[in-house]
Amino acid sequence: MSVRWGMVIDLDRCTGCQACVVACQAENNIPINTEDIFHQRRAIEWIRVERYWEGEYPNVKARYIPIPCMHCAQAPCESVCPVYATYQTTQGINMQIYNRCIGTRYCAVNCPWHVRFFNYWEPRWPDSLHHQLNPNVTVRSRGVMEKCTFCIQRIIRTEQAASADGREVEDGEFTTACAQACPTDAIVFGNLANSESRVAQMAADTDRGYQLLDTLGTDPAVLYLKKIDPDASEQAESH
Amino acid sequence: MSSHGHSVPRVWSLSPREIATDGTRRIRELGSLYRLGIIIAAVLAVVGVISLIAGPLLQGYSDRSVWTYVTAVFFFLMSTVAAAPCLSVALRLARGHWRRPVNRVAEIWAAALIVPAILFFVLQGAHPSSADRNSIWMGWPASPWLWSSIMMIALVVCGYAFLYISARPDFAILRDQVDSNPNGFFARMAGPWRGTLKQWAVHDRALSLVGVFYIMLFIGMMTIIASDFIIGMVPGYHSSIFPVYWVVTSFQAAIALTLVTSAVLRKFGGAEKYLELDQFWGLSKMLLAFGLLWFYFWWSEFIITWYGRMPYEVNFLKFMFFETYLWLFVMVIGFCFLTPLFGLMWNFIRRSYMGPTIVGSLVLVGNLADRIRLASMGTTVDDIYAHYFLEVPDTHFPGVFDVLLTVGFIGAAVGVVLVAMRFIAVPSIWEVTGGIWLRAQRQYKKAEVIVIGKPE
Amino acid sequence: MAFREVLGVYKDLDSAVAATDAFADAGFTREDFDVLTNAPYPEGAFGEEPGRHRLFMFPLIGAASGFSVGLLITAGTQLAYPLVTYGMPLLSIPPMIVIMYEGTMLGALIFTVIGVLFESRLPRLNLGVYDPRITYGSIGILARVPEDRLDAAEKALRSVEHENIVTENDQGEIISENEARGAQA
Amino acid sequence: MQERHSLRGEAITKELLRPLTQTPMVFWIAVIILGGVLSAFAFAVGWMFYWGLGTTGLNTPIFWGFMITNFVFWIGISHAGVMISAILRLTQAEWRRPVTRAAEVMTIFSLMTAMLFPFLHTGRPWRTVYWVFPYDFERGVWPDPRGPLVWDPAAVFTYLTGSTLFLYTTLIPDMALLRDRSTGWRKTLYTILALGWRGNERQWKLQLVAGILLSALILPVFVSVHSIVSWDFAVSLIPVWHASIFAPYFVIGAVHSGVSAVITLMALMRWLFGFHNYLREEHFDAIGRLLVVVATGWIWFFLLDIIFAMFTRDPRELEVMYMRIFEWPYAMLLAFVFVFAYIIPVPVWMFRKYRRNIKVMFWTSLMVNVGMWAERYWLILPGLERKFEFTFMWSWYRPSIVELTLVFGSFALVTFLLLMFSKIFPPVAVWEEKEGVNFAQDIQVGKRTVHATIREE
Repeated sequence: MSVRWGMVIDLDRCTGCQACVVACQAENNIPINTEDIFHQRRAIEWIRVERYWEGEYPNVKARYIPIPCMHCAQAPCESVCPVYATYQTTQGINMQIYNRCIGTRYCAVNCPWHVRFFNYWEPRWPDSLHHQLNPNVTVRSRGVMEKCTFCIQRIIRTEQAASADGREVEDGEFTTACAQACPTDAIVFGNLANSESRVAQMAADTDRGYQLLDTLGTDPAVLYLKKIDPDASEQAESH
Repeated sequence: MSSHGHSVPRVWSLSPREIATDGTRRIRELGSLYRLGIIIAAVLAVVGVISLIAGPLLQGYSDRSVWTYVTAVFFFLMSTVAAAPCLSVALRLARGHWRRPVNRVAEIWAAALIVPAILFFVLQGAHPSSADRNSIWMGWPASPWLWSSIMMIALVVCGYAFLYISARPDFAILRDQVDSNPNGFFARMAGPWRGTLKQWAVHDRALSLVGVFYIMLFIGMMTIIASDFIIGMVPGYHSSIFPVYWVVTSFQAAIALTLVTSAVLRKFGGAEKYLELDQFWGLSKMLLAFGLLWFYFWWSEFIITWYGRMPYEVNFLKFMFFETYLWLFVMVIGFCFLTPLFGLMWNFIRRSYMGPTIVGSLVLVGNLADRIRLASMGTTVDDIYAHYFLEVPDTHFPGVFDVLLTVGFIGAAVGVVLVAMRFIAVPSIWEVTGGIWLRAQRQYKKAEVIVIGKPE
Repeated sequence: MAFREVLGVYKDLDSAVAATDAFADAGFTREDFDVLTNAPYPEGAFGEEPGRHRLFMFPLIGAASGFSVGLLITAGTQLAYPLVTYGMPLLSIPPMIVIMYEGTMLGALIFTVIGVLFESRLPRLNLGVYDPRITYGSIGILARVPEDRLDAAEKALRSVEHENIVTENDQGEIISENEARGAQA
Repeated sequence: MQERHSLRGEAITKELLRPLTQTPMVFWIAVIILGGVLSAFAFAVGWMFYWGLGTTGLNTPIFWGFMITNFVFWIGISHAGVMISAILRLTQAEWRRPVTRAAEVMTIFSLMTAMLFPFLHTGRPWRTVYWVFPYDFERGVWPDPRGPLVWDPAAVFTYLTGSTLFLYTTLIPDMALLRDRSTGWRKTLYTILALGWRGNERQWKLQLVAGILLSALILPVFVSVHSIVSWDFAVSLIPVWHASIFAPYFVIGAVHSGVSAVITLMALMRWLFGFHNYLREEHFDAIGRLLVVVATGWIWFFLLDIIFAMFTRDPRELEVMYMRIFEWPYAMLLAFVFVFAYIIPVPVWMFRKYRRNIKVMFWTSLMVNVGMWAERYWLILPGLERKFEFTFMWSWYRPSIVELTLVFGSFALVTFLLLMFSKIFPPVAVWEEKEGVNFAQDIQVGKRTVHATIREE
């Protein structure tokens, strides 16, 4: 069965609680973004929640939009890499190979969504957190790019388990850390190529769906569902 | 590159007297071929005007696509006739001596500037206002019509002024040698020219000033044409290099035109003593360089668009190069780039009469094809107010009138130049004469050498 | 028959040309002598130099090989590692052209320089018959003649006022009549 | 009007070889100062390698900053040398003779310095070596020819190899000259480099043919190098970067800054080595005239770039354009670029009087390069600060002390290398000057004697 991993994010359900951010941080061994790092504007967040204010005081509304890597089918970051450190897998994942990466940072420059991050410093954790690191995920050294992998370690683990049992991966058998942590179930992960899957059905059954920056023609694998808002008819589309 | 004999051009052994006699003879005696040429050109011009009226003018301005071939021939004349004087100016600024006989051959084409100017004004009707669409005028009042027309008029006036200033010393020679009638044409044109040192100094200064001004006007006008007729008419055609491509390919066509004109003048115009291997060699080196530049500017646009891969860019590539006008484009790349490159990279071809002439003619054909392609692009996209065009229009094919008017107006331009040659000496008498003082043939021990003076 | 060299060194252009005349009078042709100078003189100043060179072949060979290497590397890499990037075709031709172009030019440049050295018969491990005065501005007439006519050549070179005559004996030793002024500038 | 020095033969050699034998006090002072800056440079490089790129002012999303700007700048400088010498050789301009050597050397050293910067700016420079020279198949991948950053080293190495060979070919006769008048280690060095040159007719003929042929071959390379550097930016999707005009725009900007740098260099050589008889006012005059044309061409491209970016009415393009034209600090920078690289120097160069004034030429040319450095910064940075509409990540950039040291160090490095070169190799081609003397003739026209030259084939 062909596979294209993808995600649907329902903005109507998103509360901006940032649980996905924290879950991702923990799952993927992302160094702690201290205050210092934020001041340097070098925070690494594989998924981030952007917040926009709408309207004038006192009628202010906060809008949230979680942004992970879009895993574009035609990703601008890939071709500019001189060393094939990032490329498209057959499962529709925009892969980052840390070992090949030499840190030209062109991929990040050419990413319209700003979802690629550079390790400016050697990553460090407080001693107390050393046993918290996920053993299935590489710790990236300084000088390489990193980005959301759609929790590739979970995909592989599930696939291995399925192939050991001689079956196919079932829909909903696993999910990414962000989707797992989302208290409102706003993030749904799955195989877009499988029309039976929940994510494909959500993508198909809605008139609220849109992709970020779709005019660039990159065909992102992350689909957003517009917020249902009786007051403001359009929002995130034109920020 | 390997050792070849020193060819000593004959022209440098001529005396000023002989040059003047030669120059005036061409004005005095008109062959039957010349008359035949004029008649053919006149017939073509009439055919052209009739097909312009019967074709596009009768159909009116509402459908822009019927104006495609009027636009194309206008483009072609701008890139050849109007660009040729620029070549003359540039050669003068570079101060080589080989260029002296070539200058007039290039700048005589300024006489035909009136033809593209007329076409330009006829085409203004097919031009929508610049409001609410991509345009360098940003919706200024009366744009683009008023402002581009002013530019065009300035260009034409400047071109004629340049030709006149350049020809003035020759008019004086002709006044004295051919037609001594004090109220005759030459006397009127030459005015009080006696060739005093002061007159020459003013003449030199004026010639280079007007010349530089002409180049600047030409580049400005070509930028406007490129934007108004092509870039602005293809929504999403996001290309800042196009005006440069447009100007550079025009210069290439101008060099080709000068080469072909030189060959014709050698064959029929009695100029074989003046337009010699040196001139063909020099011009063909330039043609080779501009062939490479053609590719460079095309490639700079292509690689960016190809690499961008945004939907409108993909459409644009299909439209411009790979689907709609594929065959025209293949013709252009073959004639404007591959022919000069593989033809002229050999010194023995560059240094001949036949080789550069053939390559030059092919470059002109390629340039015409390019202009037809671009004109067709500019007139066939329906919604010019959109940001991007998402559907690739169909290929636009010419009708009978289109072909006739293209040939007709090119013939008209040639006709105007033929008439001008009746009054203006080609090659220039004063310029060739001025060169012979600065060259000498000497014996350097055992070698015959050519010595070139560099007064400045 | 073995060829031997003899070099006459002359102070200025006029005496050097006179020496070539004397040399010609002695029955030698243009092929028999060469002129050593410290800067180029107008071509043919000492009579048209008969040598032909095939320098123009070198850049063509270089360009062809550079182009092939470029083609091999670019096409080979793309086909050997079928990784898709930015939805580009696996064999993307436009980027290949850029690298092939550079390869072509690099090949042409390198081969041209090799060609220049080869056609100039450089490098020369042994200077042979030579006089440092030449780089000080004197002109050398280098006769390269069959052994039996060496004396005639030397005599012709001597017949004009000269600064030095350099010859080569049977053992290949260089014999210089007047040693050059010290080596220091 | 062409002036002509009355020097002949040995006098030329003596004067032109002076820098090799005499070492003025200024030289030592310069070496000490430059050495100091270079040690700081080395320390900064070491510091950055040890701690990582965190020591720079780069951040997210401004991943490229001073180092890339400096890279583009030095690539630009490297363009003048070969352009000047190749174009002048091809057009057989007589005044090229004293200019070519120094210009070519500047090309090589600035190119080497330029190439240092993309290397330093990568996250893991030790792996970058592999990227440039893929030495094995073991790792499963070679560099991706589709990536513009692979075209870059291909172009720069072609250019570097080409111009080094070009320089060396024209250097051989001078090596022979030095071989015949030196002792000790210099003699050994020059003997090796002279390759047994004797200066026979065939060698000279080939030398001249090679000059033309190599010029013709290196010109297309020179154009391609900066074009490819510009494509590093232009093939990306970033608004205002994704512009097709970038290639010729960068090239002409490079010529503008590079030719100015040649003027600066010539003025310095005149002052330091006393080459008044060779680097004459007519040379400054001629280059000044050339620069007026180049600078005006550059302005045309500059305007086209701006006009056709706004032309599309694309809000993203307009956003960046607005910022770089009206907002602090880019508005200031733009004014600075305009004034320094065009508005002051070009009108000055219009006057023959000033073109022949070495001091004026020195300062204006220096000014152009300050302006052009700023121009590169102005071109590159704003696009990164406002890429797409995700305002959340908009940012600004301030270079750290490490980056500043690297930039200043690069200037010191090029100057230092040029000084060292002039101690070992003649900075003006001796044989070319002598060739000029051999080819000089006069033509008498009435009462005036016109300087003339024998036409080269």
